Amino acid sequence: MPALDAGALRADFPILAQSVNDQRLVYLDSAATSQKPQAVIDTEIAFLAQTNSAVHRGAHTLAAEATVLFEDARARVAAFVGADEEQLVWTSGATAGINLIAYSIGNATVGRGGSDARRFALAPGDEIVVTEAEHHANLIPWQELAARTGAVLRHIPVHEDGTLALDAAASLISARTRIVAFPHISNVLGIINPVAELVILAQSVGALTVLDACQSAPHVPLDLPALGVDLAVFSGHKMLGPYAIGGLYGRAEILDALPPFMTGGSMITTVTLDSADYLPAPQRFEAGTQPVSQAIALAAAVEYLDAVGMTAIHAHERVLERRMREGLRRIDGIRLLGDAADGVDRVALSAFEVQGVHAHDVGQFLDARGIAVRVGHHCAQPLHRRFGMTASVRASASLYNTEEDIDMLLDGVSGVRSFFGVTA
Amino acid sequence: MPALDAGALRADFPILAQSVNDQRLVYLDSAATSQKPQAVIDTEIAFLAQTNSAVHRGAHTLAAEATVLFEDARARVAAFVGADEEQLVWTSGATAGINLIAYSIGNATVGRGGSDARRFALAPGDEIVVTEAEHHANLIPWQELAARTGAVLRHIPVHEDGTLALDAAASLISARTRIVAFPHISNVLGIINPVAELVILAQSVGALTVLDACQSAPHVPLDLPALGVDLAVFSGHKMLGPYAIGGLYGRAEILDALPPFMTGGSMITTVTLDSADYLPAPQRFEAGTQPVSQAIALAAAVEYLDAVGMTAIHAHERVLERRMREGLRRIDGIRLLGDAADGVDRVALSAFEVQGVHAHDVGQFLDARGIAVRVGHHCAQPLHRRFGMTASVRASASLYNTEEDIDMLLDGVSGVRSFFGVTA
Amino acid sequence: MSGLEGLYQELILDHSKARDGFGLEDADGRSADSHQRNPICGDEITLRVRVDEDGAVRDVSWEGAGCSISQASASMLTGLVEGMPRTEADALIAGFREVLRSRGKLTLDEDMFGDAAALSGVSRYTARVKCAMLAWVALEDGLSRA
Amino acid sequence: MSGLEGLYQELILDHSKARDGFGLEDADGRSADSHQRNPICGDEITLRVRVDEDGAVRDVSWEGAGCSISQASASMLTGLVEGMPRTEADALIAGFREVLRSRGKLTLDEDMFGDAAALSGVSRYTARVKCAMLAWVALEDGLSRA
Ligand SMILES: Cc1ncc(COP(=O)(O)O)c(C=O)c1O
Ligand SMILES: Cc1ncc(COP(=O)(O)O)c(C=O)c1O
Repeated sequence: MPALDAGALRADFPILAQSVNDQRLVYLDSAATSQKPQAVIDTEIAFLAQTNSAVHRGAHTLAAEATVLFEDARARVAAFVGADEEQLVWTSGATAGINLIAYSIGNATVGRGGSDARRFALAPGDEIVVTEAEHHANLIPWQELAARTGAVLRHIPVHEDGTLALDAAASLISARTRIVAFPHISNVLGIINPVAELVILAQSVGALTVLDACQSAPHVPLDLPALGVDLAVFSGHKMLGPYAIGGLYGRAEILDALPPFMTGGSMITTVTLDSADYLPAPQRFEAGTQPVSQAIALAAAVEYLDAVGMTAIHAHERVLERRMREGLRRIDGIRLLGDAADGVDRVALSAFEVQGVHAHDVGQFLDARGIAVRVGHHCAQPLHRRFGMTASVRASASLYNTEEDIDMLLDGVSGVRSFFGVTA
Repeated sequence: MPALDAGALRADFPILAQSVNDQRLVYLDSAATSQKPQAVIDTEIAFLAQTNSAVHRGAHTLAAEATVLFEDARARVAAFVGADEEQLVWTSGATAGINLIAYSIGNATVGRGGSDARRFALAPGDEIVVTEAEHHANLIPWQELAARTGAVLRHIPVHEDGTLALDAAASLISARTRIVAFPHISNVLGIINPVAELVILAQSVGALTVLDACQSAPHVPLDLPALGVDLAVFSGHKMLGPYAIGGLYGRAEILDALPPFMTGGSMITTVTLDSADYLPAPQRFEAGTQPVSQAIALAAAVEYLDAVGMTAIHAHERVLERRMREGLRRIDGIRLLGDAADGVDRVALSAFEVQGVHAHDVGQFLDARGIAVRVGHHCAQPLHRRFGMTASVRASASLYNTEEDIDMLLDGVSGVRSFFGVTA
Repeated sequence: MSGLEGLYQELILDHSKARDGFGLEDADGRSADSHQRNPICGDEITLRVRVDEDGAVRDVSWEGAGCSISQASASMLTGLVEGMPRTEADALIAGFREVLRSRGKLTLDEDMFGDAAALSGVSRYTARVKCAMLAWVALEDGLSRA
Repeated sequence: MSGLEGLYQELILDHSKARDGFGLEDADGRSADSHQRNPICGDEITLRVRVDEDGAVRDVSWEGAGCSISQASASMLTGLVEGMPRTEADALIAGFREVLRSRGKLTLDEDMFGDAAALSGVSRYTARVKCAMLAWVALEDGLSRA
């Protein structure tokens, strides 16, 4: 038995009391965006109704209080991923975080930044390595960076069972490799990738490592410094927090050397009409008014996650994962994407197709029963192509899902083919 | 008498009921960030507690409802600035909007985008014209773009009275000028700049116009297509809306031709491991999960502004403006920045110095009386330098400020010099 | 589950399997192709149409994969516009779009839309409107180029 | 307004006008300069310090503009560290920083900090801590390079 009582936690999430199509809402789309506990909503409202004011810019009482709350939130969220506050840059989300890194490296390549930025400059023929399992957010920014700099993009293949081809990675990552970017957990496969192995490969050739921690932050205990990556990104809205906020973690030495990305107010020391001097990290990367109320609410979200306990959450989701996967395997005509052996550690997320029925139709059928899943390519077209599909159905659970939710999903999926008149 | 009863409106803003240092809060820092009416807060909560779900990505009921609310919000906010929904790109704020434009032009310069993006490419020696009155957000991104492309940055000077030197602009803007970027209203001077004249000058040489509408959107009726600018930006948090959301307006022809800035999910049609095809605007510029609840709440904010009426708001703020300025002129040892003649149209914002007392000390003194003003360079160092200062005190009012608020400010400022022992 | 059965009427499920017009006809000088894609699910359609000398729409044929709504919609469209004057087809497409975007407020007239009138229910499912529109957008685009 | 008078004690207002140490002394081989800036208000200070052969801090002098807190703090610091062993000055700066960052929880000991103890109140004004620290950061930086 897991130490977590998901049935009790549900009461903290107002939306889960909704009924959808006259059915109890079974929300299995947390990999797209998570639901928010009342504590997170209340924290943001309290800020807006009592303290709201511009941070880092005013001497008046509200401004000073807001600044303290905002910086405390940074320390809190940094601690959640095992980091120090100076190692956490606020972004508007994971996509913005990866773009920040890619543009900053692009800027270093055209000579921006100080002398310590030179080490990031790319030369034509330099290689950037990603995986075949990327979310578009960790793929297209690197394609664009490659196109701007003449670097070459390469990719680590995915085995039929969804695990990364580490042997191929070992030969792909070479002296020409400058950047290795990969997901901690793919949003389609749900498998926890071997970060340590990839970091060792990258470090052995002096390449920069970039971890997409979007799908791990809400589900597994995270210690980014211990993982040894140089940079990592995550999104608030996937981890019980608000939209429009995310974090970029970086080793201090890396953040301090990277040139700015967006420029504007609050990231400078001296500005003349012709040029500007920049503050150190993290402020250097935080141009303009920051997502203040969202940062403070995200701190409340990680507070909530920590109170439940990330170890308990992972254990609970493992139970759900096994129930979901074993159940799906038993249903006729189901093909799971990346159905790795049971020993492989994963989160409670399964993408699958129902043979003979389009994913959209499956989703619609489940929706009529109050079950919310996601259908489509989940921003991972290359991965779907690798499995010979254009779209799949994805069910993804979180701490607030119960075994009953999984059973309702399985029951629903069992009825799909007969409704659409597909015979086995 | 203005048609607007600010005393009554105050009740809609929960924070204004706060007391600060045992005094009633007199919030005169709206140019930094505005306060939010309960209706805006409630709209965002209702979405999070009832509909929250990923937009543009799911077929389930909540996702569909969320998508409708999100796209309706786009149409609503676009209408507020006189535009169509396809002309409005969501950004995380004005700073992000200007960076988007500058990076997109930088991308066009290195050959990214379609053949119609070529027209934006900059060549060494091409000129970008800004004003001496820029907020750093509308200055540094252009400095960086110039540094990356070899373009040259020039600036339109500001007269001692705060008005732009239009005669100088006419000779500065030449056949070499490719971009003219300027504020509708400077956040230090409060003067409404002559947009029409600058647009004519820019159009006569075929230059792109970029308007920083941050300080006009909450205070004056805005019709961006009628103003004739090519692109414009504004920030939600300055116009009664949430943090982390803003708008980029663009003429359709311009938006469709500009290359993407950030890349990732939801802005593509087909993605392979090596390259991606992009959606048309506005989606092309909206990579990753969008600020969904914030967009919906921003629509509620412009709904609120429109219900009060932008014409009534401007009329009310004109009354406050005159009272503030005339009152400040009467106090010994006050020097106003950009004290233009009374005929010049402006918003209720004054920046000033109290001779012999540092701005920080003035702000602290006022704060003890519950009066929140901003002190510092207000992200406009070059403008302060032009007036021979490093910092000033800025009082900025909004629709919820009363004449009594202004009188309390004036009373407070009158007492500063004697408290700090400065003799006239 | 009346909602679901309202959306997936027998007629729709039947058309989604029958797929009238499936398989591209040979191209000639009077035919035009249109390729359309639904960026959300990656579904695509290639539709070919000829316009006669007298301005009549002829020989709509198509290929592609997609959900039952998109397949049924393409199938229903095929027979409906055969022989119709091009201007009338354009008006039909505009009318179809208006109803589908009405969020359940309008319904498709059976006399005018034939089997396709069964797609009325889709308009209440905003996320599925793109599926139903895919073939119609392809026809509109094809006609503009034929 | 007891809060305000707690912050702006007579001693602070006096020092902000007297400005002990204002005006840079001539530089020599044993002196080092530090230039510091408060990015929020643009205030700056240039501080010069010499370290004797025996390791004693000598002749702190400074120039710059700023609010009364920053000017008073620089003025108070000047006399306080004159002749102090460098290591002791470093410890003093660390102690000052700790109190100022304590958000009103700690106070500066008068025996140790002399007139500068009047700056204790600043620690409750988080936005002003940088003002009070400016000269001390400059001294710390100068000592590390002298
Ligand atoms: C005139 C002007 N432009 C740009 C900005 C930047 O806006 P934001 O910080 O919301 O990105 C501001 C506000 O700080 C402003 O007043
Ligand atoms: C693995 C992964 N990476 C990146 C992203 C992008 O995150 P966001 O859309 O919040 O920027 C997502 C979510 O959509 C994801 O699942």
